[in-house]
Amino acid sequence: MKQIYLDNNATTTVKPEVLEAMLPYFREQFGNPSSVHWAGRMVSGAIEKAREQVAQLLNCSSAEVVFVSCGSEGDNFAIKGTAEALRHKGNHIITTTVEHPAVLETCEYLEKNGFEVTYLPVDKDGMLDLADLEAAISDQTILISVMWANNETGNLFPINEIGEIARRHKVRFHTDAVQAIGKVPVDVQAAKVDLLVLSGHKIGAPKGVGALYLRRGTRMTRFMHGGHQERNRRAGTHNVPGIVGLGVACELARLNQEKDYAYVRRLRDKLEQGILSTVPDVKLNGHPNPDLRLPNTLNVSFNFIEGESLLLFFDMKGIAASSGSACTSGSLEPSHVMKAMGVDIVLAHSSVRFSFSADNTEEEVDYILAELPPIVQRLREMSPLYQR
Amino acid sequence: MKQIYLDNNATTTVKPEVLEAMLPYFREQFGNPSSVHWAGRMVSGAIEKAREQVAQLLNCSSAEVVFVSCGSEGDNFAIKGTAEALRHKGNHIITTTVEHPAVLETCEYLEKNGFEVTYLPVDKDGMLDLADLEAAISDQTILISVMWANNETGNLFPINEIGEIARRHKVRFHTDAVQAIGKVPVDVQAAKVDLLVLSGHKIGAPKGVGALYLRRGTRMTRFMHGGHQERNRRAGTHNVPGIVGLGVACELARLNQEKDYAYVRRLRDKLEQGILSTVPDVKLNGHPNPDLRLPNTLNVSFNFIEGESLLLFFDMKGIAASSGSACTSGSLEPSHVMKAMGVDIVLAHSSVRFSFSADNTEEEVDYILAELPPIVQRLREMSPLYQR
Amino acid sequence: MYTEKVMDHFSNPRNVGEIENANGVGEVGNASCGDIMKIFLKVEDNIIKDVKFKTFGCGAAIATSSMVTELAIGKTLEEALVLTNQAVAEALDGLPPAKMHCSNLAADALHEAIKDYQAKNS
Ligand SMILES: Cc1ncc(COP(=O)(O)O)c(C=O)c1O
Ligand SMILES: Cc1ncc(COP(=O)(O)O)c(C=O)c1O
Ligand code: FES
Ligand code: FES
Repeated sequence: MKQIYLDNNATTTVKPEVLEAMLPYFREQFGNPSSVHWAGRMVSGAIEKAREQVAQLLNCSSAEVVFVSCGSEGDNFAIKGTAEALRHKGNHIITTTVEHPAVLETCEYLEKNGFEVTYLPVDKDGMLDLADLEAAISDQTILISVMWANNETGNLFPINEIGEIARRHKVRFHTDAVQAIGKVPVDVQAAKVDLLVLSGHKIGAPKGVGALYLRRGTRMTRFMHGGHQERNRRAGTHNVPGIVGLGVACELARLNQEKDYAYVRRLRDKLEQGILSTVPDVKLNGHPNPDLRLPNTLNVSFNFIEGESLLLFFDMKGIAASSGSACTSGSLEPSHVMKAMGVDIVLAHSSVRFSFSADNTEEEVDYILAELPPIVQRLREMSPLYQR
Repeated sequence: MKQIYLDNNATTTVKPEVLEAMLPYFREQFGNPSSVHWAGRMVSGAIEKAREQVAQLLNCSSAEVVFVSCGSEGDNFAIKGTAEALRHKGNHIITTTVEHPAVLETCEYLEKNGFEVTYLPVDKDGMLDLADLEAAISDQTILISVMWANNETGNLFPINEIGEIARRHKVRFHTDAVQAIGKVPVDVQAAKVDLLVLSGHKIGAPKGVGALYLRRGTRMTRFMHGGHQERNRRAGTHNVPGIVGLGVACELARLNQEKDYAYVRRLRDKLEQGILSTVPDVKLNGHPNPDLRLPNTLNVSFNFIEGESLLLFFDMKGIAASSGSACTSGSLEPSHVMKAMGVDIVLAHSSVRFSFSADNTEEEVDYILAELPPIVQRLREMSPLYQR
Repeated sequence: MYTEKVMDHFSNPRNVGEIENANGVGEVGNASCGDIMKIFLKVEDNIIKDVKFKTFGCGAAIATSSMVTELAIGKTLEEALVLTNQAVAEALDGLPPAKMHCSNLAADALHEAIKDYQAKNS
């Protein structure tokens, strides 16, 4: 059976070069980098090399990179660590309604603990109004947290402009760049961000590792208390193979992202145009200008059909995609992102996300374009909402 | 050059069976277990199998096992999650002066946030007085946190008795069992613990994964906010290969721990007796009764010599051990465990820990017993504290 | 973590020991911070003819002690008094940052020994 993986925003396969670089660190070079003996010394250099590789991708200094266990930890650390460290200055945080749960639920938790959070709305294309953002800033505002790219729609937020505004108002700026890394250029200096989070498993590194960029001089309360690892910023024995893998994946991203951008963009555009031109009653979710979305992401609603059933039919054809349907996640509400964009409830339930990597091929797109219309047609014929 | 690794309490090499079980989950079965398609389904079963393997080792139900990223995260989660969930009931926590920093620094953090913490002292052998413990319980006490085994001395705490006391007073009981797992039997039912933490890299699984046992019905505030993974108890994409590896390592521990106990105990006892009988001016740290220590751990002070310089000389002979010296960790204070036991300051600085695994051999012990006395002698001759 | 020079001086320390009838002795540090350094001097005609040390401490402490003895031998007291801890660390191609404050005391021990000599001979 064909296996066509178009869910690279959920997770990616580990790149062969990444796995190869990691392998020696499980059994041969297994030491704890905090140890002074040969077993420790063997690996402490590897950690610092990986730190340098991450720093180069982000255009920062390696001392500003803190390794964490995943994107979610990075977001928890960035937001809770700022909230506690700056509580004496204010209790107001600004974020958006379309953040990942790692940001949203962290903010909701802080709301229960005396913080006030402004959740900026987005328009029907999923975009922010920067005047809204600037108007929301008060003398109590200690943090702006806006994602670099949205995981569901691929929308790119105007991070450089937000960085400008934050800097002008002397407010700390955090961005969840988990989806942007490796897909579009990310430069923490140009963007004027103070905190940035990335996650390994979205860029061909393994699951279980991520990094937080922490601008020099940014005061934070620790999130993970304990040992003195990571210059006292994050406790816990280093995940050496994971960190080595993350370093290599960042280096590969730096070398290949321009080429990959063009490649996945071509595939995505072909699928996008193919679906929009051959399947009736579909709606593109996200910004209509493809330049304002990640090059690899396409989110469309197939009206009258519930997303999970579409995914299951796709799956029978070997096509792996994901949906904003409530039913796939076990929650009752459909995607909060679709809701924030004001997408009609039926359309929200019927949204499907295709997310490419450089491993996908044009033949796969052709295959999907051939298989998709009859599936959609078949499910629509089952739907009480559909009238031919 | 010989390489003799006697620092298994710091970290262990990944077991061959563990690495083999993990390998397919990096590139072939790379899916996100939260996904509904083939790539997700392939791996969700693997997570549940690993959960069952952990549960069997601990004698609990698999629904009570939450995967986390390391021992430190487990301790942070257990303690902060309890503190927040039970704050309405009280603000008092009881722990010991000899816990790992993941517990101690978390408690110190809570002290800055309105909690009161009793740090129980230990005697010169590093043991607790259970009458002290019981006397410390007040109607404000919400948590007792006592480690199962101490990482520096190997001392085993009377967990079953503490569980009794906690249960009798209806106080929640957490134990950091990071050092006990795989070395001595651990049964959460017999011990009546409510929360227990373990870490993969101490038992032949990789770094970057651990587990928290959470007794059914134990109300906790989340530590990692975000997605709905782990039944809403811990956000973040699952570290699938790490979790698979942890499962296999727990299964191996269950099958082998009795045999391994006897084996490493014999090696450790031989080294212990050899050092105590051939090197003058040494002091055993920890309980003199070897039954009350982990079978793999030996901690001795070589009077008049600073620990780091001993380790460096050992290292030149290929022997990897660790020390309680301040200077190895970059902090200014020597081991808080030695301090808590009232060990004289010079002896605290001169303590060295040897920790075995089942990969060590009797020849290695013979080699150390031959190499060690001249090194000690040479360093003593450099020491201004030593008088022949 | 340590440079080759540090490891060389640590594993083959120069001038270890005591001088029988030293005419200057200096000691710095204390056990609570993990470092004790003792320097013994033989001074003739204002020149350091011989130096020996004894040290309780980490790799850096032993290496800096050894290095300071090498640097001091043959120097006049005035020259030796301007020798700094920083210069000792530099002669070893540097020390890890965590060790700079804690273990880098060898020049202080030398200065103490010189002051001891000067006090006895004035
Ligand atoms: C007793 C104890 N608790 C907790 C930890 C922390 O575990 P980890 O390094 O996996 O965070 C360790 C090991 O360093 C330990 O020995
Ligand atoms: C935008 C965004 N932020 C954060 C995360 C969380 O990352 P992780 O799964 O590594 O915790 C994800 C992915 O799930 C994401 O897409
Ligand atoms: S349609 Fe079945 S769970 Fe929502
Ligand atoms: S003796 Fe403590 S750092 Fe050198």
